[in-house]
Amino acid sequence: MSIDHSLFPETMPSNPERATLEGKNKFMGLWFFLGGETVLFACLFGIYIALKNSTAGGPSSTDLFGLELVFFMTVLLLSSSLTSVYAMYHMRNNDFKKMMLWLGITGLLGIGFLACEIYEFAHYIIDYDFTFRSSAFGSAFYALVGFHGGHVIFGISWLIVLMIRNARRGLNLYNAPKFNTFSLYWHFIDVVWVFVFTVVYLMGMVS
Amino acid sequence: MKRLLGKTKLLFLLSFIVLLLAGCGQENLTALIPKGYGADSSFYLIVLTTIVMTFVFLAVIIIYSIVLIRFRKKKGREDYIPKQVEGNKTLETVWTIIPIILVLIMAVPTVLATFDLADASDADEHINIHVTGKQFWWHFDYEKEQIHTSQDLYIPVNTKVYLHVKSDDVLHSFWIPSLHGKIDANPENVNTIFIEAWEEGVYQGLCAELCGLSHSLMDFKVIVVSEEDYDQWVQDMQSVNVDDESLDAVAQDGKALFEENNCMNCHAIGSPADYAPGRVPVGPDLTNFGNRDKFAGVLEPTKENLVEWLINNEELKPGNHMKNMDLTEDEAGKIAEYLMQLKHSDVTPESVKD
Amino acid sequence: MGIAATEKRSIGAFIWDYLTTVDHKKIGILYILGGGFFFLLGGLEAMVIRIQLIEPNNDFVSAQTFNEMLTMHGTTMIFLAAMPIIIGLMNVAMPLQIGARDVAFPFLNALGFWLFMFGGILLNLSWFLGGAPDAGWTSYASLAMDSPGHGVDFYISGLQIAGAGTLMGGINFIATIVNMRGPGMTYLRMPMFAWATLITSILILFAFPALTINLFLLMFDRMFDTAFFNVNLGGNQVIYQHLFWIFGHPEVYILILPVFGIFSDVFSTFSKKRLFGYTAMVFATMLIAFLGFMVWAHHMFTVGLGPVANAIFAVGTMAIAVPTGIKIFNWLATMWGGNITINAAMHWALGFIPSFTIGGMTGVMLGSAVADYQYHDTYFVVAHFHYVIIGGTVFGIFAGLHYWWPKMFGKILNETLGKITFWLFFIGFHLTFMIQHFLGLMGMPRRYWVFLEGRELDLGNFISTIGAFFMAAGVIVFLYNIIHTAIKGEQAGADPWDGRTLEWSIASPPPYYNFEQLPLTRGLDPLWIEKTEGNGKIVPGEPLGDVHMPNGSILPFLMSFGFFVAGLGFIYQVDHWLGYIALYGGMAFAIGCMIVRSLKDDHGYYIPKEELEEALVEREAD
Amino acid sequence: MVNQANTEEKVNAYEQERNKEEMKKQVISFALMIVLTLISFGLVASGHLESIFAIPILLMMAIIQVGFQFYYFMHLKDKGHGMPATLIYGGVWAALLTLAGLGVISWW
Ligand code: HEA
Ligand code: HEA
Ligand code: HEC
Ligand code: CUA
Ligand SMILES: [Cu+2]
Repeated sequence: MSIDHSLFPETMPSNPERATLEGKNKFMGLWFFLGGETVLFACLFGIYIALKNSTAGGPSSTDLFGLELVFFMTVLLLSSSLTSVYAMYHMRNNDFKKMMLWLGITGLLGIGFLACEIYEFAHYIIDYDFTFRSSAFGSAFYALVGFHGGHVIFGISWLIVLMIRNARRGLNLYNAPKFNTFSLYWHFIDVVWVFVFTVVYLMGMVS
Repeated sequence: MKRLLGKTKLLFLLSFIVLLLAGCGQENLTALIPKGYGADSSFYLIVLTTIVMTFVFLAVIIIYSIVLIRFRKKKGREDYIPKQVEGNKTLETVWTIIPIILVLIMAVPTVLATFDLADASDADEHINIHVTGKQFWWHFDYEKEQIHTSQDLYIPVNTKVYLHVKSDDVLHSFWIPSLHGKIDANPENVNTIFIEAWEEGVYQGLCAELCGLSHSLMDFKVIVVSEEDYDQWVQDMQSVNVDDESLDAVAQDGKALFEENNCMNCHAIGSPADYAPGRVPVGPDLTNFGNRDKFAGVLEPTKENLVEWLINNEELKPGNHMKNMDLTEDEAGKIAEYLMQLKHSDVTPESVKD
Repeated sequence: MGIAATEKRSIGAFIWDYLTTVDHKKIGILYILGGGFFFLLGGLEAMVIRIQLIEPNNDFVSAQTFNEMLTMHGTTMIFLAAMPIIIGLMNVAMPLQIGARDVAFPFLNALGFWLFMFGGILLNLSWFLGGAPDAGWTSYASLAMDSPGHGVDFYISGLQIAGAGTLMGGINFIATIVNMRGPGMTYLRMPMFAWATLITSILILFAFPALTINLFLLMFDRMFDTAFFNVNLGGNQVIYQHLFWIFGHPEVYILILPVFGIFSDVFSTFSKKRLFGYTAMVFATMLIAFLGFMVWAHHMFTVGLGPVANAIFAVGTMAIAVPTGIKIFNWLATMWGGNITINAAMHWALGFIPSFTIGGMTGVMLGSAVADYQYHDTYFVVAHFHYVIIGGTVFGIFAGLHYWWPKMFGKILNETLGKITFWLFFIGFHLTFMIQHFLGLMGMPRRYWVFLEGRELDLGNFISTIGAFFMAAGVIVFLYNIIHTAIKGEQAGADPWDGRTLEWSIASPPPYYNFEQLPLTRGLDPLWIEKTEGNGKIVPGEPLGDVHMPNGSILPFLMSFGFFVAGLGFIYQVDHWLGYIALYGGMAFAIGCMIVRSLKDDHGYYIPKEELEEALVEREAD
Repeated sequence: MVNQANTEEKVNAYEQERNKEEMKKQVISFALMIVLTLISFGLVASGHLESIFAIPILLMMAIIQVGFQFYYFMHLKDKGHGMPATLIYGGVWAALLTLAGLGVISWW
């Protein structure tokens, strides 16, 4: 067996991301990490639920939240999930260029999401004077949504490093697992967002 | 084998002797001689679980000893290869079922007692006292009687008394081992328990949650008096007249110094007119101070100690929040004299002890 | 690469080797060394505590120092001593036991170790930088926020870094066990210790995030004036307690389950019997882990959660006695009918049974909520957890060290000295902690800097302190034993204990690639099967071929150092702009290392088949 | 356990076809997810429902949507995902307990 993991259409395994032991390890490792992340976010959600009415006289969720921006952000992030699925689809078909294209779109959508989030935070801070020091509700809100945003930032940086590093190399058994782990991570960010918009924004508007 | 048994035996003997020597600890402090409803509930469960556990321990130790005696490597059969047993369904079922039963024996009374002690439905009909923990002392606010005290909690014997416990700064835990288990003093909510003492006396109270430097010095006293005495005491406390005191001359000077040095910024010497529900002063309420069993939690109420306290309290109780008042020894002596003469009731810890 | 091990190397090369190693056995040894160092430190702190409490109203140390001692004692022992040593033993033994050549993420494994080490060092630097944390190992929010100085900040940063390392270790072990078991090694043929590693790692994975979050919140509250626990702004410090124990209770099982695994292996090896009720043992372990997540509020019975919560958690807590009991009785049954060798390792294992049973019993007693109103936060609890932790975890660590020492270093620890250590420690242990049950009930709360005269607590505390000195003596004999063994110890063969599992089928210490050919497992206790049914040799499960190995790397060390500097900067950023430089500089450095790591392909290297063939021939010759 | 690259399976026409099939399913799941999102937002925007009814419905929508993410986008339904599923469900279990602890018990 050689160190060169280059893929040729004739020898392409059906699941390049899990064809090597190393790939399998990465794949498992990332899933396990996501199991831990589940608990991590559960803690933040728990804190948010416990503190969401502790506004200490400051603005409350009904005063702050609006639906339009959040809906737009949701569509951005959900679409980015789909585009990363496309990227993986092309990876399985060993079409490197298309994979990179779709990954690039994923990244752009992610950046768009992030921009909206920054705009949103700035809006709250400037127009409502609502910061993470305002009240326990403020702290919990920024902690939860901010932690998610931090994950988005990390995901985008990861994606950029991956794309730059592998821009000229084509797909091989060494980097296929890396792309795949990224895409799993990215989906997970989306999963968390589904609960963020449901629990924070939507439930915050009904009560 | 002999050695192992010998050593363990010795050990148990030793612990047992120690136990006898120490007895159950000091009366009115130890949880092992319960003198109130809550402590008794706990004690009942302590005894019950100990009995079950002794049974479990004996079972384990008997099997263990047999194993060690019978199956230790013996001379002449060093190379003996035992049968490789996989398991035994019956046995394994037995040692699953029996513990389940034992657990149930302990769980049911536990659940019952938990709900019993948490029942506060009749709080309105009884004495209600708001307890506040602060670094490093306790404040008591009698809701209906409209009186404040600090450090000494007077309650009538054989009567349910509801305590509503909270903290004014960090977490504390309110504990009177002989009367009732702990309840935390949380900064964000009020916890309610009831206590019922069955014997007159002075009971030791402690703080059980690490709360800073003088956590171990955050003691208080519960003075359980007869019902008549309690009524008397309440009346005395309600009718304290700050100005009408039979103070001697030194104490009069002390009183003046007390006022001059702005001690009242932090300490109330209560006339009932001052009563404010829920008010917690910066420092302990000094009404009836002359009758304190201890002051500052752990100090004997002697003049020397008081002077020492006024001049050098940081030494006596590290981290406490009384600032240094820059008093001379002479001034401190006079104030001490004054404080020691603040006896506003004839119902005192001393009178109960007799 | 891949040069014969006989080559003499300079000290510098030796140190460099350990700084850059990604070999799980060496990382294991580093973990044990690091953890051992912190164990001594934590023990020293315990001695200070006990000396302070030798008599009433003692003033051996000030209240501040006492609180620092007790906080650092608890924190050090749990996070920096017990857990790392256990993780070290896992690193040394588990991959060998499942017939793997390596762990799944060797790089991450090294990173985990260095993060732990730097986190521990950061935490302990607080002693020299203005005072250690003083709010207890639990660091409950209201008091921790009230604590002046930087002590608690060191606690937060240190644990955050060390905790990240532990989490990586956990993921690494799970992936290793899931993906890298050797040929024929099905899940239900794994030794109990490997099972314990798997389940413990899962506990780590699910428990540590709660600690991470909790520390973050506390950090934000202390440094940036957020309001999670600030009551005036609607915060709620009970949340801190919940999160701490959602982490903290699984944590205590993280401490005990691995040593249950060690004891299972030790009992069966030295009784010359198969582990009794293996399947039940596996499921009991799972059940303990599962229930372990549902009982955290038993540390909070007095918080005022209300009778419903207290009742549920009381019953849940007691239920854990059942699977634990299954394990105790299965161990007894394993020995029953066996041919028991009572050597040093076995002393610790035998000492464990009664000691841990007592600790478990008091645990169940604590689980009775209303009784716990009396026990809580007294020396009864201190007695309980030292009985389970020392009688369980520490005894288990000693048993494991004696058991695997020859595998790690090729020499058997001196048996006589081992037994002396055991008796000193065992007697001292019971002397110290048995009496504390009574002290607690007699009205001695825990975390008391002084106890007062005339409360009939004097004698008990005195005895307790004397006991602690016995334990210290035991530890010193053990240290002597290590040196003695290193100098004069007898050389151990590959299989000094007539072992049953795969690690005993290869040389002591094992070659860096573990197995020339991955071993074929034909059942539980594979080596034993080959001994009794085959020719005593493990059958290879793959043809001889080139073996892929990862390259060593200094990056884990550097990256951890970066985080260490960043942590330090973070603490001081509130005081001085230099703090920001350290914070951003350290971060940038660590992230730089990360980027280097991801940009520089590292495909590892191959050990050529011929070299392995030589080694095989050599081994045959012995 | 097979440790080496499994080079037997090739990307052949059949595989390509299967991947395409798979992709179609994923596009459908995406469409469904968008629909679910729309329903959720619409529910809140209309402002008709009482929160006692709205909240369970919203949560249901979220859970279904996350199911699509996990099972289709992240392939949890495929074989070889037993262990990931186990650990994710473990995480979910621990998460639920945490939520119960913080969300319910803190409201005494
Ligand atoms: C290795 C660590 C370890 C282990 C294994 C345990 C095991 C157990 N612990 Fe312990 N515990 C701690 C470490 C540990 N604990 C620590 C560190 C603290 C204090 C933290 C702090 O506040 O600082 C603590 C505190 C603690 C408390 C809180 C006390 C308080 O603060 O008020 C409680 C309450 O329920 C408790 C219960 C239990 C129970 C029920 C078990 C059970 O798992 C025990 C099960 C074992 C047995 C029961 C024995 C064997 C069984 C049989 C022989 C079968 C038959 C038995 C029966 C039928 C009963 N523990
Ligand atoms: C793994 C966990 C672990 C271990 C092994 C120990 C070991 C010991 N503990 Fe530990 N202890 C805890 C975990 C542990 N403890 C925790 C979590 C707390 C709670 C903290 C808190 O409340 O926040 C606690 C609290 C605690 C208290 C209560 C403090 C208080 O509430 O005020 C006491 C008091 O007796 C105590 C004593 C001891 C003793 C005597 C040992 C002995 O077994 C120690 C034996 C070891 C030695 C004696 C070391 C010998 C070394 C030398 C002599 C040095 C030689 C040096 C060189 C050669 C360099 N411990
Ligand atoms: C800054 C507020 C403050 C001022 C001013 C102050 N004290 Fe105090 N004092 C306290 C506090 C707080 C305590 C409780 C200390 C403890 O036990 O932790 C206390 C305790 C005491 C006690 C013991 C009380 C008891 O109930 O056991 C006495 C006596 C006392 N102070 C006297 C005085 C005198 C006399 C003065 C003025 C010369 C004074 N104090 C000024 C805050 C103050
Ligand atoms: Cu108040 Cu300890
Ligand atoms: Cu626990």
